Amino acid sequence: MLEAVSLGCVRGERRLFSNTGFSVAKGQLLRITGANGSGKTSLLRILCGLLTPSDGKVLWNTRPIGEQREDYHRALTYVGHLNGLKDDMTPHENLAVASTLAGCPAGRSARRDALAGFGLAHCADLPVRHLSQGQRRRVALARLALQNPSGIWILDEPFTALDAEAVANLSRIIAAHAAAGGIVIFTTHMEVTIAAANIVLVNLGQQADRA
Amino acid sequence: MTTRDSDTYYSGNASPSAAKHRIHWFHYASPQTFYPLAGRLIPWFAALAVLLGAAGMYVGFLVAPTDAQQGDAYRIIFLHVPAAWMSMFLYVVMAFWAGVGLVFNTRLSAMLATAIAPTGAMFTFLALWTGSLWGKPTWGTWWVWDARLTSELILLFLYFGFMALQAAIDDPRRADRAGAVLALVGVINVPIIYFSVIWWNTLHQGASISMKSAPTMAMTMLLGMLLMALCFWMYSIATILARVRCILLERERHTDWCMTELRGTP
Amino acid sequence: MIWSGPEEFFAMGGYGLYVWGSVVVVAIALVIEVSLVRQRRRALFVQFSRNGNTHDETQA
Amino acid sequence: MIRAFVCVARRDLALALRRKSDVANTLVFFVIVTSLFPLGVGPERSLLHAMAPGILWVAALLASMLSLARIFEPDFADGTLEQLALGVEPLSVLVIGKIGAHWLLTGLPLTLISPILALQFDLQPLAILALCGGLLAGTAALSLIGAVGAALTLGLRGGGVLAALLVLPLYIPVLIFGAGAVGAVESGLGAQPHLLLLGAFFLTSLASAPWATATAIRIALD
Repeated sequence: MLEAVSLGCVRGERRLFSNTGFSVAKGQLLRITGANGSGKTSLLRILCGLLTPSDGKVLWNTRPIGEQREDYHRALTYVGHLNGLKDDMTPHENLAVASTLAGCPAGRSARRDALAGFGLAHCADLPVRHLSQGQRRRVALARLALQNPSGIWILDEPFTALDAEAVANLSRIIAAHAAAGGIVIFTTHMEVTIAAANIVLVNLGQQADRA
Repeated sequence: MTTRDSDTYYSGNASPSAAKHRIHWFHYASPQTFYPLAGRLIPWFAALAVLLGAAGMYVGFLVAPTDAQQGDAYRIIFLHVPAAWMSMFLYVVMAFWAGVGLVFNTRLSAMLATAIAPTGAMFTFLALWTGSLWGKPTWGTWWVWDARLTSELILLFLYFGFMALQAAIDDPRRADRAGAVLALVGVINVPIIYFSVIWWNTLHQGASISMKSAPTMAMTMLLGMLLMALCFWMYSIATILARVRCILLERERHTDWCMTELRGTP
Repeated sequence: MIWSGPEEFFAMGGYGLYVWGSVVVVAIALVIEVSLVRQRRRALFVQFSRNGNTHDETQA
Repeated sequence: MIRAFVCVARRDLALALRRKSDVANTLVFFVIVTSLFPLGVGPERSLLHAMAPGILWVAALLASMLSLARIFEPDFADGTLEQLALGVEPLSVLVIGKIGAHWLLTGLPLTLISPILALQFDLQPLAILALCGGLLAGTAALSLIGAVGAALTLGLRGGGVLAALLVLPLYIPVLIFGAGAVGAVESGLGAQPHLLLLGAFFLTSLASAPWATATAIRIALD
């Protein structure tokens, strides 16, 4: 169970948000909404442990994530604005590296299935350089299929650059993950219908105000 | 300072007063209380600096006897040695405050480190300038590849590196923390650099030309140098406190207490 | 007072150029640094008073 | 732990070998800089002979520093550095992997090619041996210390020059004892103390630099 306790974030001299608190239990989805510049990405990066909040803390199973970095990272998969792919390498190689780093190395067949699951079977051996923006996004998302089923997914605008069919496919995968007891925290600007039990909403409000 | 209330989950504001009930000795660590304190201290340190400076110059230039070998050229020592001491002392103090800022995440100590760097760099430059002016009459060359002078030169590069890094980063928080890492790595390397330069100096040139041939310390000479060192120290504290107040105002421009401060006269 | 007269004091045993060269540079450096800090502070107040007011409207 | 370390190192090596030009550039730079000095100083043999250790070491130092930006900058740009920071293994271990790959691509080739250049300055065989030994440990220490500078200046405009400004003062002890080792052999003193000290520099930077680099990376990703 992931819990955020009165989180606050100041970037430069602007206070993006403060006193933000929420908790996400197993099997729940959390969607973070707010206008551009209201600090959605910063909040996601705080939840990952990449960004240290100016006040408040993030707890996972009631313990601060800073103290259990290895366990928390084993359970976490983060797909940010950047795809985290090497252009000179093929999707297969990228996934091989990503899965090893995440602590659960996947065999060639598992990787092929993951890529097929995202409709990338035909271009699995092309360098990422030649893929379109939508295909690259799907390669980045293919990582989700390889990591442990009950983990935490933190997705920053996962639906951008995806075509309608890929959006539906991703929604199905997110719903399945939640049903399997995983946690998904994501942001999106598209109105997406995800067949899941309950989607918790956290609104970071409009434009960030002065500190 | 009102913050945006979200519809679903939270409300309330996070004003600095909430930090008041924490450990008392953090009391002066909060910029709001430190600013007036520093303002009150600056005149005292400035006055001390002027007094000690006058005394030091008097002893050094009017009382200390002429040296047998070097004549009166040695009087530059009253400026050169204190400046060199201050340059190394300020680097260590800067690294200390940068480290504290990194570990305890206190913005004020990081600002203090940023404020120290220019004064430290200035004293390093002065040590080099006076060192070469002293070298010319005594050893005939403007620049002596003496171990200590060369280490001073490298220390100047370390200061420039620190200031250049902090200037290149816009986000103040990252600038402080990146500068802290560099200062800590630098302070570990200063002794290594110093001893390797000494080894390098004695290896190539032997000890023929080196600062060690300074005149034996008569009592008045030592007193003059100590007075000047204390003068530079007081001066540094006054200047650094003044600069840290400027940095404080620049960074906390949006807080309420800063606005009231900025409405007053400079 | 070891000097007999002011001119001997300024001659500094023939090394006047070097001694006074370093003293003057040190003095100038200290003065420059103090004035830079003071100027930086004044610029803050001037800059605030010029756009400080517009600042308040957006805040309220 | 080792698996992730090897995986990162292997990935960087594979990537670099796909772009052979980067590796070659560093070597060509080293050769060009060493041959510039005689043009500047004049062909007089004994003078060149005396300056040879300094020239070779300064050129090696500059060459390895030029390619510093290549360690983290591309990963920072395409987001793989974030994934490294979120990996299961401690970041400093993965950083050692990346620095190791960088050393294999710059430090090692420099060391292997330096004997040929040393012949240009007609150094004795023993001196060339001391040069290679020194370069082997020295370039490794340079890569480690340089990585700290590269991590500190991630994503900054003018980052390359800035990283150089930060790490050059820290390179000085390695330069002094590296060039000193060759000089010591020439003057018959024997380079043993110098090489031992270079080994010590390498080990201390191996122990401390990765931690500092990991901290700098976390600060950059902040």
